[in-house]
Amino acid sequence: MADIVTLADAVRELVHDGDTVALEGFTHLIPNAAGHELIRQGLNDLTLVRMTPDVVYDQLIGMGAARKLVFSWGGNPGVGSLHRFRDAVEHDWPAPLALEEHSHAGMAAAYAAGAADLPFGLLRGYEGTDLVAHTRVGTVTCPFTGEELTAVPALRPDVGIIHAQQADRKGNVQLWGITGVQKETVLASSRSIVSVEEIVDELEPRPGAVVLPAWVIDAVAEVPGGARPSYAHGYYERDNEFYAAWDSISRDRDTFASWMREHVLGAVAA
Amino acid sequence: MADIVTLADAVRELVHDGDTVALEGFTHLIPNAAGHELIRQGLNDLTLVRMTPDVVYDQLIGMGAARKLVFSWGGNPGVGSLHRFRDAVEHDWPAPLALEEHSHAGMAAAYAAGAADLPFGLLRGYEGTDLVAHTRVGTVTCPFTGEELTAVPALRPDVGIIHAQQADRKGNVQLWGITGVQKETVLASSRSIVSVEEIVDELEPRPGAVVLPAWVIDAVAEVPGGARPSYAHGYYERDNEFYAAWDSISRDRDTFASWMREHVLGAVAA
Amino acid sequence: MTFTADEMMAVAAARRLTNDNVCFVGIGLPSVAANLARRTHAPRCVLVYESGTIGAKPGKLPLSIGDGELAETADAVVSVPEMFAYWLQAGRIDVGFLGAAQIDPNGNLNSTVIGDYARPKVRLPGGGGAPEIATSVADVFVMLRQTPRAFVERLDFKTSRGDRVRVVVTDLGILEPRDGELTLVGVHPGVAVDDVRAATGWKLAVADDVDVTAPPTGVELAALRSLESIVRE
Amino acid sequence: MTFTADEMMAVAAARRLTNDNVCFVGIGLPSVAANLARRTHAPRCVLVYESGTIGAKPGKLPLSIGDGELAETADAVVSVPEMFAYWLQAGRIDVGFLGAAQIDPNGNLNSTVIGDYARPKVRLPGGGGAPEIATSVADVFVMLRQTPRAFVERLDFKTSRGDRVRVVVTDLGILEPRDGELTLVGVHPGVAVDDVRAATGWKLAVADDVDVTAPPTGVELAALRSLESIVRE
Repeated sequence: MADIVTLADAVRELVHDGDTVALEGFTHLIPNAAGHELIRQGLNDLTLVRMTPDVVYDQLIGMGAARKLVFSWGGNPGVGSLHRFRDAVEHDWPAPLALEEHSHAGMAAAYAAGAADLPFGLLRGYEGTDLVAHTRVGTVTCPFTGEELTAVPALRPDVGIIHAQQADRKGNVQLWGITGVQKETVLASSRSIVSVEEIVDELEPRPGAVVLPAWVIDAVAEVPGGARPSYAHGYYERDNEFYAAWDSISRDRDTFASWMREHVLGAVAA
Repeated sequence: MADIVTLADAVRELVHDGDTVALEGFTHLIPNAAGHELIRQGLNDLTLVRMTPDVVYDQLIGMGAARKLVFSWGGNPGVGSLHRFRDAVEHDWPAPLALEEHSHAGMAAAYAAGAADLPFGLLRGYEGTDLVAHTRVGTVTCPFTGEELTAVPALRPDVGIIHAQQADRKGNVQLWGITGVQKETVLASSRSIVSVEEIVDELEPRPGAVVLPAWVIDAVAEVPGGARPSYAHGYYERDNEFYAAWDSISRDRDTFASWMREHVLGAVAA
Repeated sequence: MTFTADEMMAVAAARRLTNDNVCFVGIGLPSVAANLARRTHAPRCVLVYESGTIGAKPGKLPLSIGDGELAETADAVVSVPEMFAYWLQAGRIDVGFLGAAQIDPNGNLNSTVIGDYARPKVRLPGGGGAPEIATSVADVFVMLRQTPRAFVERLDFKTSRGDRVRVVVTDLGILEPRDGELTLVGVHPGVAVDDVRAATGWKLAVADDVDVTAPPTGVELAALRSLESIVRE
Repeated sequence: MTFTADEMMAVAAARRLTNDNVCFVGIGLPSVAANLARRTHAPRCVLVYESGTIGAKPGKLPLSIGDGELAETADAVVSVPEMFAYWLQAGRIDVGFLGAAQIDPNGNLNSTVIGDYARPKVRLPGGGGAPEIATSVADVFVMLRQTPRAFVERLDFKTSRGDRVRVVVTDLGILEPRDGELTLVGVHPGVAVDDVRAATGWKLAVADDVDVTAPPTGVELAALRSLESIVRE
């Protein structure tokens, strides 16, 4: 049953050095505030998981929190490269970053397998690509048709972290708009944290909403603006200027470090 | 792209003797009118597929339309047995009925596999039951953990038939309430027919709705009341008295036959 | 206050549920028991119906597992494939209620056929969700009326496995597995151990200390009757 | 009316789409081309974005594949696992646009690394949806600017397969596979075949009859510029 706590307490309680942590969001509802809290609490040696690692993962990687990244597309959407991610992969700065690279289809199937407590996800994929030689995939044979299919190991993060628009006072969570792979992230993870824009008396049913009952969530934290600079459908728009600005902030190690000191390390925990 | 036609034309055009046909619905939105149209058009030798065959399947079976039934629970919910189904299995009346029997979990995985164009669905299931010896299941081994899992052959009906609350004039379909396995039924089938309570100018987004775009549907037919005696959330309630009455109507072959003549064969096509 | 054997059965089963349970419910006796628990000592018990409704809080007793009110009052409604994969298979549901036509001494259940599978004497509805409920929940609670034809040494067909059956609540008493064999541990008021033996098709093991079930309280009976009086017609 | 090479490229790609297409769209040039097609000759072309939006009709050019307006204007929004399983893998999408950092003569693409995988010179964002788009849609349309560094004899990394690549639209011309090898079939106005040869890192095959692309019409250019002028800042 979800406890309603501060984000700082949720992270302190549920995330540990060395954990495999997935902070998911597909452009929308990216749990940026939670990522910053991981950085402020100095967590390290993390295996970070995300289909589309963007700015907040660039920050985690640039601050040396990550040992490994499991991902399928790592870039600054609509802008270009993630410079801290590149620096880690290309120059081991600030630390080497191991990669487990998949396709979107593979990651999505792996999360779904994790949510269903299956050991692998099944798809037609990866075939004829160089990814096969550099990642964890296998094959299974259909017992009916003899067709060989691709198997991806299920994703079972230690901690799944998402941001949603609302929770009620019992900790039931509702998100709507583009809901991506967030349900699967929570259900596939051993522990879960959901930051929300607001806690309301009652969740009003919404078209296209995903509702996660309180009893599959460990902690809910009210963090208004917790997805910024990404957006929260119905609350605020994406800060596209920040994403563009990140390109120059992150290009230089020192500029990056001083930006992080000022805007993340020095900030008050939510 | 969905054509908007009469139900009679849709069935005439898209369903043929010998086809594998799934009319799905989980208590809610059962396509009873479409089932009656299959009977009126004298279709036979059908393989009928449904997780929860109920009264309309009892009618199809009792009228001799089916050669085979693929199913997981065949009863009159809240009432008891399906007497025409029993008579077919126990006494070959009016014709022998081959069975391919699954569990709900297996059927659901098989529909999902069909919708995803995979040759089999993956689950932990059937294990240690006598079902294994009497149905089509196989095993696959996880290439990562060595665990042996159950494979069920994908369901790929020739025709999928569902009932929904609304379509718009382009043939986009929306259903809400308990939506069961209806999306998978349409997506897993080679051809599809959707009967709807009404055709509206614009689909208003609804909480919990499933929307199927027109381009995955072959035919949409406006059939108000097309789910009766089951219910259509927001339109009419389940006719529980009819389900109870079906028990005595269907118990006797002659009573059944005369009821069908009067209420189905003699009825005007929608 | 007088009560029927079926009422005692529903009350005894309801008592097994707690506020911490997430419970997979079928229609019939299990639905009565689970809804009774919610209206008495376990208001926070979460009811999950296989139609896809999670956290349903029906005001009336549903007649089918797909009643509209289950969707209207649920915390979330999911598709049937999602229900079986993400919720049941993933082990998120702790208690599953099952009924059956036959049960054997190991708690294995038959809801498929009486007689031979290919040419049965009685074709029953079939397993539905039972095969995977029986292996996915932590605790299986079985409810069925006790007769020698239902409690059989050897099933005509094994629809679901008995390993996770923790209790069998009947109209006569309560059985629990002891070293894998269902053993009489309780009788309902007014029922003798020999009555239960006579209603069992195998040589019934009986615990040393057979409890007598506490009769339904006034509160329980009132809640049960108000629930049943508003079953939809 | 004058126009840029990028404008010609967007227009030439847009012309390949028809009202009957269901098109998987990424951000950048493909999104420009697909939205341009919808605003000119193919208003009923269905746009699918991998974020889960089916039938999106954005009024502005989205800056990311997950822009809120895509969800607001879509016929349906589905989860990302459903998008890849039920929609892409199931073959419901006929056209997929892909970009890349490198392409080889067989239409294989690299969007993963320049240099060695373990210690790359340039770590690119990676494949994202590309590996399965390339094998699940009927027709892959590639858009990328033509330079000798992009058009290479041998990829540093094969991110996606080229078998279903039907056309490569560049800022200089149009290539199509002939017997499996990308062959120049068209040049944009003002571009010489030798210009394209010089911008290609392999010995470019040239069709016997190289078309000259019709320049953008006034309608096309106006639609394109109005689309781009309302890109969100």
